[in-house]
Amino acid sequence: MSLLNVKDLQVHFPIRGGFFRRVVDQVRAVDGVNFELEPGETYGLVGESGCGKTTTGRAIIGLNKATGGEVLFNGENLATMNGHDRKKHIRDIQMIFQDPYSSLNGRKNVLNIIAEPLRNFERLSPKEELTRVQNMIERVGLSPESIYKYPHQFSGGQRQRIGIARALMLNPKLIIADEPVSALDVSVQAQVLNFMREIQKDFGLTYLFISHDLGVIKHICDRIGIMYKGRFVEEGTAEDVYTNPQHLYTKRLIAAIPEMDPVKRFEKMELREQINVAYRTEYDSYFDKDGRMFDLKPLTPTHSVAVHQGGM
Amino acid sequence: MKKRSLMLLASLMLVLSVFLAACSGDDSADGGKDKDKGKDKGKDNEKTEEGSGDNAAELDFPLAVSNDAEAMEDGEMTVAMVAGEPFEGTLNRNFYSGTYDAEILSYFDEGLLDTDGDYLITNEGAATYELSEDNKTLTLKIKDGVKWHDGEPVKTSDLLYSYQLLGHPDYAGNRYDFIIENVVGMPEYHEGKTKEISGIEIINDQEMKFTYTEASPSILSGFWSYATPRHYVGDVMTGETTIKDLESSDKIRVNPIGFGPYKIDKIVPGESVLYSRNDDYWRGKPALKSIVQKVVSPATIVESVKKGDIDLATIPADQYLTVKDVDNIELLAQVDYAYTYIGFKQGKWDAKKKENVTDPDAKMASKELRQAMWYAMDNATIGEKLYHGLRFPGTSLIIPVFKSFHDESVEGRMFDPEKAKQLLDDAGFEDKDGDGFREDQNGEKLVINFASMSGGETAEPIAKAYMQNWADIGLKVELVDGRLHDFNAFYDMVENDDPKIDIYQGAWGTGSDPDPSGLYGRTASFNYTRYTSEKNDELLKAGTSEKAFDLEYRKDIYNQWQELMYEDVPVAPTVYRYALEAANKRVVNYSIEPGKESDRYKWGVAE
Amino acid sequence: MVKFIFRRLLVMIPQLFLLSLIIFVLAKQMPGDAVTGAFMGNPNVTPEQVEKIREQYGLNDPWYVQYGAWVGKAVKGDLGQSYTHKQPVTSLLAGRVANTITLSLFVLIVSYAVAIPLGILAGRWSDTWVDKLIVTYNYFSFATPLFVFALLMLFVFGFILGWFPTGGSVDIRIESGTFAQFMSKLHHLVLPGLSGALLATFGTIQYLRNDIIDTKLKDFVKTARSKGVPEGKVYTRHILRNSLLPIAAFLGYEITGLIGGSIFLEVIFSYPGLGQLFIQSITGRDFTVVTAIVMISGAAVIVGTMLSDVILSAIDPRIRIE
Amino acid sequence: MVTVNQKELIAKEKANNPSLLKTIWREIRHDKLALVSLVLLLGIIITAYSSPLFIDQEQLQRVNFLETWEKPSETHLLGTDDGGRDVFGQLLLGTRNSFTIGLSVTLIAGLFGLTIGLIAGYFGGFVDNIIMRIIDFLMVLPSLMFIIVFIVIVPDYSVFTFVLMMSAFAWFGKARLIRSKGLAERELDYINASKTLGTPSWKIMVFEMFPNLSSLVIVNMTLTLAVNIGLETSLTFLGFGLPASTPSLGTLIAFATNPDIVQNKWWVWLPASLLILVMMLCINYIGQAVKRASDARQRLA
Repeated sequence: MSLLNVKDLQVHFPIRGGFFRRVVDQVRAVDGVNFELEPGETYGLVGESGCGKTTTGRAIIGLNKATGGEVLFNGENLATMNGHDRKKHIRDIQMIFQDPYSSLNGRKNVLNIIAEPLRNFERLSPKEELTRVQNMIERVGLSPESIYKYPHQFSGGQRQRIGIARALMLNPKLIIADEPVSALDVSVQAQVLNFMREIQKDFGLTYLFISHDLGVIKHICDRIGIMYKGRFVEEGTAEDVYTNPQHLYTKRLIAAIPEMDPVKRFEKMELREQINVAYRTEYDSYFDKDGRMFDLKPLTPTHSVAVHQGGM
Repeated sequence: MKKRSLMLLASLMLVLSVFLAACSGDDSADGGKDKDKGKDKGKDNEKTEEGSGDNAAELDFPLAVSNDAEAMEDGEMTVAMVAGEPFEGTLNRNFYSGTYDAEILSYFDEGLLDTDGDYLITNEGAATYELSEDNKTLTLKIKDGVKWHDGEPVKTSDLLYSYQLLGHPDYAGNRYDFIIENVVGMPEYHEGKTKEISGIEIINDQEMKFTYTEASPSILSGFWSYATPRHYVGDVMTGETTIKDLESSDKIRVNPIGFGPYKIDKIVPGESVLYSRNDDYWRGKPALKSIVQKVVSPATIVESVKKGDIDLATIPADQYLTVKDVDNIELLAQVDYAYTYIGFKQGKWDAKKKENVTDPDAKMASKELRQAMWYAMDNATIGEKLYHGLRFPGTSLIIPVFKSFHDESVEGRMFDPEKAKQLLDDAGFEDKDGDGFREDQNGEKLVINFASMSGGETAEPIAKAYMQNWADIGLKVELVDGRLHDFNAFYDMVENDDPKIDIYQGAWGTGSDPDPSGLYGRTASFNYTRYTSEKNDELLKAGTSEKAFDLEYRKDIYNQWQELMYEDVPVAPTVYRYALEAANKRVVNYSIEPGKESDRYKWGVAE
Repeated sequence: MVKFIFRRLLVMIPQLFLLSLIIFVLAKQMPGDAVTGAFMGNPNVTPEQVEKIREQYGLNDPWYVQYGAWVGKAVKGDLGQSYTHKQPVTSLLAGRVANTITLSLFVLIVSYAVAIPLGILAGRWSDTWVDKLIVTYNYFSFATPLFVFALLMLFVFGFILGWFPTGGSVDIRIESGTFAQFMSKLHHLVLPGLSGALLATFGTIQYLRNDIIDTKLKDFVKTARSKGVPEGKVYTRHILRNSLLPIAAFLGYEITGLIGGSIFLEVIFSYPGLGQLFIQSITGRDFTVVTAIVMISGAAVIVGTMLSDVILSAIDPRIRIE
Repeated sequence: MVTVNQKELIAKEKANNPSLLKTIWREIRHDKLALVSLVLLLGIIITAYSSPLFIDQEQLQRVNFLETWEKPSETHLLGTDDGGRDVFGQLLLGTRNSFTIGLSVTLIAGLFGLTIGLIAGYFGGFVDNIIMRIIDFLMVLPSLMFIIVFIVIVPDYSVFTFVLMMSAFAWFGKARLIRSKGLAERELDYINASKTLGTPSWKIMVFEMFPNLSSLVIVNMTLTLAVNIGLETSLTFLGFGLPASTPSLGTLIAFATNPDIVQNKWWVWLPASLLILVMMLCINYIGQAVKRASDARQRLA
């Protein structure tokens, strides 16, 4: 059984307007998303900003309320649970946030930050707590005295490690990493990513990795889902998506990855040209008349793409 | 402004005196009323009459300004209305309610009948009157040449109009009283049964006749002689206007007219009034070309007077010391028509029977207790120290201003704590449990609840001082709700006989009618102590009976009544007061003596 | 924008309605009524007459009946009859409102005229003696009770120096409608206005100073400076444009303060306005007038806040009003 | 594992990162004005609050008309008032009462405003909408007028009821302020993080959100403390002050209603006025230091 099964997830935000500020329309931030996560895998959710990938992540963990659909975690639907029941499962799902600056409360020292989940779920003596926190802080590669420091005394990478440490305290099964490295220096990015991989093995974690950066996704993910305007356009293994992109949007996305090799750079430019032409001519095969994506249709057992019923 | 409530009270008393002062009366016709006055009205430099001899403070104020220079031709004068709030501006005798409106009215409007020093109607005014043999019919004749400011002559129908307004079913003022009701046919008219008041007969434009149901000397002090310019303000009787519209009309609020010495030129609402000379004034040409009357806050009045901005002003008693040494002014004062008192609640008002019912089991039912409490109060010190002599201990319930009726043999109960203790001991109020406070006759704890009004800086220390005085003789007295109450809250409780109150400190403006039945009668709702006794009923009735047109008889009755009050102590008068006025030294012909109202047109300023 | 104003005005109706209900009920809870004591002036009045008048003014009805009657008239623009003043409340207030508005506007304008330059000075030269002086003044103005200051102003400038009239709103001897009368009104306005204004500067100075100090450190200012923009221009073009803006937003709430302050000023300077009338009506239990004044004050605040929002949206493109 | 050397390091870090309270103290120590203010204020408060130990209230309240308006002398350090009562004693008791009132109102209104503001700011959306509609309405009320009406109504007018009335009209401004800052905080990820960590809402409000608003709250509280002391005084001037059995700075200052007292009987009102001024200045200077302590950029220490 899959660890997480998202079925037809919808998150809509109301738009108010008119004289009495009634709801006149909805923003369909997430509009019918389906995917599954197997234990131990890393699933990448990719798309441009505003495509609904972060909202999907937040809806799974409960920061946004799902308007419709199911979020099955270990077979139980989190989307319709009330806060009380949800709390039993919440310790198994944790989140790493994009901004290492705002995600740590500047008024608390590291000890208090990292101990917060412990205090919510386990009753430990201060001493036990201190030991657990110190062990964890060393595990994420910070020195033990750091626990009395305040977040502003750390670099971005270090802060993100604190964030990770906090998420790991409860030994979660699933970690939703929302652009965990995008706010960091490129040099630090790799460090953190490698570190994340490392702990994935040690802690037996499953990652839902949300990013706009295909490069990063490629580096870390087993399977990838491409999102556009609140819907999936393509889903498959990293291999499937990178080497054999089917959807026009995916192609454009991949074509946009900067090329380091000067020889291939020219090829890439041509490719972009072609895609642009295709975008004009083949638009109808990818988008219905409302500009909405079609549902996913499997190409191979691992590879699906959102195209018109009639195929390409 | 802590002062407000006291000022309000003071205002009310002023209203009363002004209003009753204005109600003209007779005297010459009935003869002899005025003869026992031991003073010469002619002189300018009269001294204030010293209330009851030894009790009055050793103060000596003139009643009139000493400057005897000629009034300047076309002088201008500025008069203050000392108030912390704007005047209301209902400038009609029938409708106004504020003191300041009364002050304004007195400049441009006057009664047809003048009054003398005892506030009894005379024949010196714009009209003369005559009382019939049986004292039940009054014939009034308007003199020639009395004209409204718009040039129309003042007619008898204008006076009738005032009665038609006062008695009108829609009338909502406080001047429909038993003297008005005493006119034959008035009750029927008041209830809306008739359109005519049968007791008022118009003979011609200058002559009319009033018939009364009962002969009473009150007619002489309470006769309503203010005419209303029917042609100018509009006639309610013909449906031309309504009472409500009339009250708020511009004819009353913006450019009212009268037939007084000055005309209103302009009013800045709530703030000031500009008058100009009424050249056609029936008594002669007024001395001043114009007068400005404006509201000045009590906080700044002394400074304004000192600066010379203000020619005439009343001075709050607590500022006496400051104003005493100001050298560009002269201080005038007379004993005010008012007294402060402690009331002892002894019963309830029975709204059904419309009379006071005394409860013999009331906490304050013991006469000795009441007497003792009077003895315990050190009013002399309060008067001297707090008011620098502007207040002095009261003795009887008919104030010394009523020379003819004030009984000097009643000496009141001067501060004597030993006597108070003795009285209490004898009456069985003893401290049995040794807590320093006396228990009542039955040995139950006695806590007397005392209500007092806030207002003026002195209200609080005085209340406090009395409570100390009473504690000194072993009586535990506590302030109701632990605080002083504002005017309305206070009277709301007192009027409705709130059981929280056992005793209270109040004040009465006595007005110009010496008859106390409105305040102490069995059927008087203002008899807040709810004290009644048969002797009291008897005396009060006799005081206004037809027989009482005989001054000696009336005097005797009232002396007896004062003795009774002294003995029974329904209320203990605490202090009498002086009303203090400051006049700039350039002011001439100005007098505050009662009965000198008619000289207003002579007031002037010298170079 | 028109839609916005219209909507705000529409929201005002239930607010005013609720306000009227609350103040009406509260006013009725005050012990006594307008008739209490009004008859004390004449002990010869019969109790029947007193009752009749209570009846006539509906003072004996339960409060909801009275309120119902009041609302019925109020929607037609009739705010009832003042017992004390014996005239319709609307015409009674008409005369006073103008005075209070004049006074409040004067206070507002002068306080801005004083506070804005001082705030800018203090912010620009923060931690210099100029700043310290201004800050100290500011705390003094904040800490001094208005009535004490007003009384001192009155004594010094009104009596000792005699520069200004000590009470009232106009010299009655001056002919109406002339320029001289206007000047006289202005002359009467100076003392109460200044007393109010000099103590009303606290919020503005405090805010401006802090905001300028904050803005000085911001990147866009540093950029401007590094580009070589002269210091003066940095202030006028970059800092002030940002810092002055929110002052408009405070306008609505300033009004609440102004209304409170006017009570003191009017009482001390015998300036016949709403504040003075309010105190008079409270002591006289003139319920209709109390209700009306509270309603007017409430409406003023609502309109003021709306005005702030409109001004704000007009000058700040980031704030859009649909 | 943790070595000895590390332990020292840990201890050092602990010392280097003091709590807010310590930071404030450090900041105050570095600001002479604030330090003097603190000492002065503490001095005044301690004297005032310990005054019942050496002042007999009964005796102090006793009216003695033989000693009215006495000038300052050895027996009466600050002279006497219109009832012959010692002004100095009243000043002490008055300071105590006024300060108690100011502080109580500040705390009650602060706590209430803070709670409501946090709830509105934290939950946002529907809850915020409801609360804000109510607050919008309350902001419309002319509070001074309402307080006056309430004072007239309340039969038992004491420090307690007075504090309640003032608090009733002081909280919503604070709630509004807290709420607007709270709404901004709410969007920050540390709040989201706490939510995902399973921290209950109330804990997030109190232990996560509140500390980030604390400087704002403290600065605002110091200002309101000063305002509240002033308001009590002003009401007394209008005649709606506390009963005379409760002396306050207001009752003393309100003596200054006419020029005679202002000029010639200064000892009654002037000391109280100065004391209010001094207290307000002290509170504000301390407040400034506190504000700086909470903003690292402005710190002097």
